Amino acid sequence: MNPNDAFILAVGLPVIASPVIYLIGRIATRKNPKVDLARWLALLTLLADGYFLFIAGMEFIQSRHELLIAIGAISLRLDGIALLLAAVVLALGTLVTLFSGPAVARDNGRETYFALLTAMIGTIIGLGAADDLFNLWVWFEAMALCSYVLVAFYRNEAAALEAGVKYLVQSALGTVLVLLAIGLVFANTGSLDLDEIRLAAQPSGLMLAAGALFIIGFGVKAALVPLHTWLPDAHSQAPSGISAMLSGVVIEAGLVAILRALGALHLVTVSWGALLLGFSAVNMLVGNLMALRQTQVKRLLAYSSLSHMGYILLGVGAGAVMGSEYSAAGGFFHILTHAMMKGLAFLAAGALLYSLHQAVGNHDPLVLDDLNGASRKYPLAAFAFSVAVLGLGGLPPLAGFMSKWQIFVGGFQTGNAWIMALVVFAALNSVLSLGYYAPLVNRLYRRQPAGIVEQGRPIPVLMSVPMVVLSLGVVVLGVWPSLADWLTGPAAQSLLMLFGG
Amino acid sequence: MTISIPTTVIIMVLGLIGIGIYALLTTRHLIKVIVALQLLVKGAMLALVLAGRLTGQEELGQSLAITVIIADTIVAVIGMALAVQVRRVIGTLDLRSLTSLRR
Amino acid sequence: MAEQLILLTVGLPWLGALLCWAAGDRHPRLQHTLAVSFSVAAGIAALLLIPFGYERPLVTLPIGGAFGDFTFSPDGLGVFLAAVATVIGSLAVIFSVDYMRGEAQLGRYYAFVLFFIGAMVGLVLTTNLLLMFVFWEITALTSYALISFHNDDPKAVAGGIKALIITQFGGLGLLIGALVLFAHTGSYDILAVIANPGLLPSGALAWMAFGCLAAAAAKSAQFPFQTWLPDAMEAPTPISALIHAATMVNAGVYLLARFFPAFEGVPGWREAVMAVGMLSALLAAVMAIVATDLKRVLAYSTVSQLGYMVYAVGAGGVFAAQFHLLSHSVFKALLFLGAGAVIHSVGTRDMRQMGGLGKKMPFVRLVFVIGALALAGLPVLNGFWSKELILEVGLEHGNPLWMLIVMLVVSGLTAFYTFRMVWLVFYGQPRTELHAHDAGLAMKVALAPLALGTLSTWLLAGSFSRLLSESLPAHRIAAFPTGEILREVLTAPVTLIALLVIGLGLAAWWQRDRLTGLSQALASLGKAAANSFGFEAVNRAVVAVTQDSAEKLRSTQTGMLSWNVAYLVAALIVVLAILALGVGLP
Amino acid sequence: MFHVLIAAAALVCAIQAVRAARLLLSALWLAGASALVALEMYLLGAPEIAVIELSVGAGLVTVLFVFAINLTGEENLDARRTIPRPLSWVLLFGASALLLIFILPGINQSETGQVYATFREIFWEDRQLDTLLQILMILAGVLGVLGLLSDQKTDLSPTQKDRRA
Repeated sequence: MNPNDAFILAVGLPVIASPVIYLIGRIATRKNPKVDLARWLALLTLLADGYFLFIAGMEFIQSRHELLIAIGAISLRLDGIALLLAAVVLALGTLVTLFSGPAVARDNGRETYFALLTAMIGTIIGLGAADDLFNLWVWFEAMALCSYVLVAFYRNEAAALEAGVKYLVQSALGTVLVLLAIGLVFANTGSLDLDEIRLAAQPSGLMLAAGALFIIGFGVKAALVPLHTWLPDAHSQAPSGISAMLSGVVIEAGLVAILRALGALHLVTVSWGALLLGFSAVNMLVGNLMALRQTQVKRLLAYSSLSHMGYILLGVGAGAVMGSEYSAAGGFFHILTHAMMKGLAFLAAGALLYSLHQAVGNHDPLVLDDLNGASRKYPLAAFAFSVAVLGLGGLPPLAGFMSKWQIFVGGFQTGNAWIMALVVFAALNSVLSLGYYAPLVNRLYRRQPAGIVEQGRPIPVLMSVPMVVLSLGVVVLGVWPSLADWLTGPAAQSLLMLFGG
Repeated sequence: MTISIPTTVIIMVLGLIGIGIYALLTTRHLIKVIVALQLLVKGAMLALVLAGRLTGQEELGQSLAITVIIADTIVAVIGMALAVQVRRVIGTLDLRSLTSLRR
Repeated sequence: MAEQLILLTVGLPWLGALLCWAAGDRHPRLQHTLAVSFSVAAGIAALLLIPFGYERPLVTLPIGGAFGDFTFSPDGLGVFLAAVATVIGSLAVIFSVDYMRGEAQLGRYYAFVLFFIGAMVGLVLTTNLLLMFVFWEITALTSYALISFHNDDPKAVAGGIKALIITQFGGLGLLIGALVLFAHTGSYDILAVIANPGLLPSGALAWMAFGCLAAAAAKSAQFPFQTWLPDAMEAPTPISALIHAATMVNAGVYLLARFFPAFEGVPGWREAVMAVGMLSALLAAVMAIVATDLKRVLAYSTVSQLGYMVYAVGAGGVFAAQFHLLSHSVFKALLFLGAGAVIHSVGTRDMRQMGGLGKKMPFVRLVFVIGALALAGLPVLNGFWSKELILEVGLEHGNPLWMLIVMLVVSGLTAFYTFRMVWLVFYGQPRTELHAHDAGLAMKVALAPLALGTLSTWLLAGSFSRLLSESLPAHRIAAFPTGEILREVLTAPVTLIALLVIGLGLAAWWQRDRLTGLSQALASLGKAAANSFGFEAVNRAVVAVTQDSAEKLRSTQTGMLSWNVAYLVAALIVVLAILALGVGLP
Repeated sequence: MFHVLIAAAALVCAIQAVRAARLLLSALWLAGASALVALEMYLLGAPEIAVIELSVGAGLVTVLFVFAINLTGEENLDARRTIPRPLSWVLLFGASALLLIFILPGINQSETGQVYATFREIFWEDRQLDTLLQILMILAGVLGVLGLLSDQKTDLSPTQKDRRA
């Protein structure tokens, strides 16, 4: 197959398949409510999409030439960043699709769920590949539209609706700011093509304002503190599979959008990198402190995503400012490992939530006390959850350690005192984060199970498969980190091209 | 003293966005929040049209604005659907009642 | 051959860990068997590895990039500590067969013990500083998991997290060291920087040196990080013996000894190391005098003895430090396991409730007294020789005399608290009704070799010095035959003084009733010692401030949409302001 | 001058839309603002979009608002504030002033260039990817409304029942 065609298909297939999934799923359910065709169709779509992405990606990796496809005046570009984001979202999306079956089977919106999930995955792939400023916004907005309804999926729950409202309003405000910024850039450079803007953008107040609006507008989605306030609500109230997607890739997609936009403006000022690094510090500290005293498991994990966005920002920020390839590769590696670990954490928490609460028709949140002694009855979920949070805490031999390490090494290699201080600060934060990760693990292995655990239902097999896969991945990448180099290396080079090339 | 057209329009843009943000900061009614979002979008859309005008690409500016209209009408629709559902489940559209998720 | 042996010593325990976990808690016998066989096999592999210490073969696993190549190279220091870790590890596992019988969740217990043993071996054999940090962290993780093994007990959970956070905090020093090394040399090769410290600019080398000192102090529970070790005594006793006395806490001393040639030239480093060791030795000894919990006394004495080793490294006596490390590992494991047998039997750790147990537990009393005499430093047990070697080093290299005097005083204190402990537990009249029984078979199997070792490991002095001397050229360790080392110790004047001080310590214990005036004078000191000289308060304050600020920060999440929008607009203003100022990185 | 008048009128409509006590009035003021924005667009040389804005922005959206207000009912909320009024003024003026200072010098320097393609070409050919994606957005919207508002015959959760009771 021609790699260019494969690339087009990889971007388009999920988007085109989405309505088909809805319709066929709907018809099948009408005929027999027990048939869950939508999920299997979605799975098939994503697997096929993975195949297309593989063909296109291999071509890019081997030839080292970016794939560029023009559709009218808009082009899509498969570079390192696009490939990394696409690979992460497809991998996690496939596992989430597999996982979500039982969790949404009881609700009558499952066709909607899988259709929107597939579409959202497609929009994120497209967002990573967009090479046109306005087109970037369109993908971004489409992604947001798909996710609003998924967040408020439990539409009879007050809390889910509340989270959906806040998420929608803050995101919409963000996208308006982005639109204003696009208008400014367009007015100033007369172009929407990112490469042309990169050449035309000169330092001016107007372009500075545009950059600020990009950071704030996209930053809402990327959960930069203090724009993050929607995140703990949305991530804790969404169905667990969606929480995994939101934390694992959607906020990172927001970051990629920031990087694309700021990369095009990189000649405007030297402050972009400093801003990213500033947000990095704030994100790490606030995320950790907010998580420290949480009692709801999913809310705790949501806050921890803030601090992990901080680590990622440290990597890509140092990469953008100092041109440090290790930093940038570390940042992208952390995007990958965070998607795995946080995805795993949300899926494991989701499995417990399902078995302890949802399966008995209860929509109470999963609280810390529910975890007590869960390992007796749910050894796999408990183990997976432990692997995930210890990895998030940066303990070896788990993937999170290695990705943080790569970020730190890159930071020290820059030789810049501020960045080195930030690295030490990040390491301190990593220690602080153990203050809430470690007790989670303790609870799981208590001898005396909580009452609710003893009455819990078994975890369905299909929910277990993604947990096993992700746990293995977290361990393997922790022991052999260079396995991900083929993905993170080109992404880092692409970032350096954006900000310096 | 005359004010140039671009200046006028950009003040209009920022005015609309400012008023929208002010509404978001002060209003307590969910439907009003959606009204505010609409005001914001009008401003942004106008900015795109202005940008098209300033660079001599009015048609391109229009083309972008259409996409924006579609997108934000859908946001409004989903917002209203959420509002209807909020009213059904929670019984009020007062934002002060939508604060169960905190800390 | 060496490659296979290295992989076996690291891999066998890890494989055993997986199998023990997989065996499931419904088959405790299988778990016991698996744990014992894999730990013993690892011990044999480690012993077989010792001869390769002279050759220093290099095993490389290519990883590359920001991670360097994962390399292992067994030299004298490495093979010696690997042997200590696996042999004492297997004895602790054997002891556990009796001690942990009937406990729930054995799979988790054995898996972490074996995981620890493998990591400890990796830590001492690798020459890649990143990999060393990895193993360093894994030992912390396993230590934490095992301290908190009794998860339902809040004290155990708190002790575990405290140990984890404090050692991780200190571990940042090692992290900085590794990052500095890579930033300047593009690799994590430890041997290169040891052979040629000039690879790094002096400023960077100083960061690395003091970073490693911080890491070592945290890991070896030295001043000012010593507070975690006593709280770690909530762990099952075999764990206290293995991890918190004989192996993991030695990692700090190992780190300092390993890098000694690279760091000795850093201004102030040697003095700082000596000061850390001296202060730890002194403070912990005072705290041991007033403690009433049997395991805590042993924990304080561990801190104190590790202080001796750290002091020795700083003083330039790498061989003396390592030799004392060997002695201490053996006699302290013996003491802990002996204490474990007592605690297992009587069900309490409070020495005030014991007394007169010797009659009911003659075997345990016998081995415990052997260990105690070694700890007190009485001839001819192994602790005597190694401690005297350290004190002798204190006189050399122009080291400050007052520090040596402090260390001499500490040896008197050591004798005092050791006899107090033995007396309270085994002699005198029973103070409460306790049902005691002597140790079981597996316990005896573990205790007997350790007792024999306490009596005899000093005979290895000659060959040990030859091993270190030949395989660590940069350390410039002189090799002497055993006889010469012994004669040197016996003829040194310091030895005589030390014995005198130890005698004084003993006399003080016998005459304790007549020294009421003195003891009253020391009462306030005792009170301060019981409160860890204020370090506990510092720990608590740090935790309280963190928790408090976390709680305060939570109120910013109002749940009110308008506030959320307000934050957003405020952030926009701040970003615009930063851009207006044109802030960039200098 | 005409532009200034339109701008002033649009802003007044916007303010009224925010201030109006009744939701229905608010929606109507919004429609007014929308119409004036459409007029301004027309004057800026964008007739097609002006028509669409008039029909969708001022027409369809208003109808939707009326519909939604009918479904949810008017609700009298007391006058308690959400955040301190001075703070909102400070934030608003801070952000607007900074943005104006940044933007104004740049916006007048832009120059009118050459028109090189027709609207139809640009919309359907150059920007066809955007146009195609609109379909996806509409799909998401439809699925969203269906998902949120479809009949609820399925089980009510216990908490839900409590709240009803």
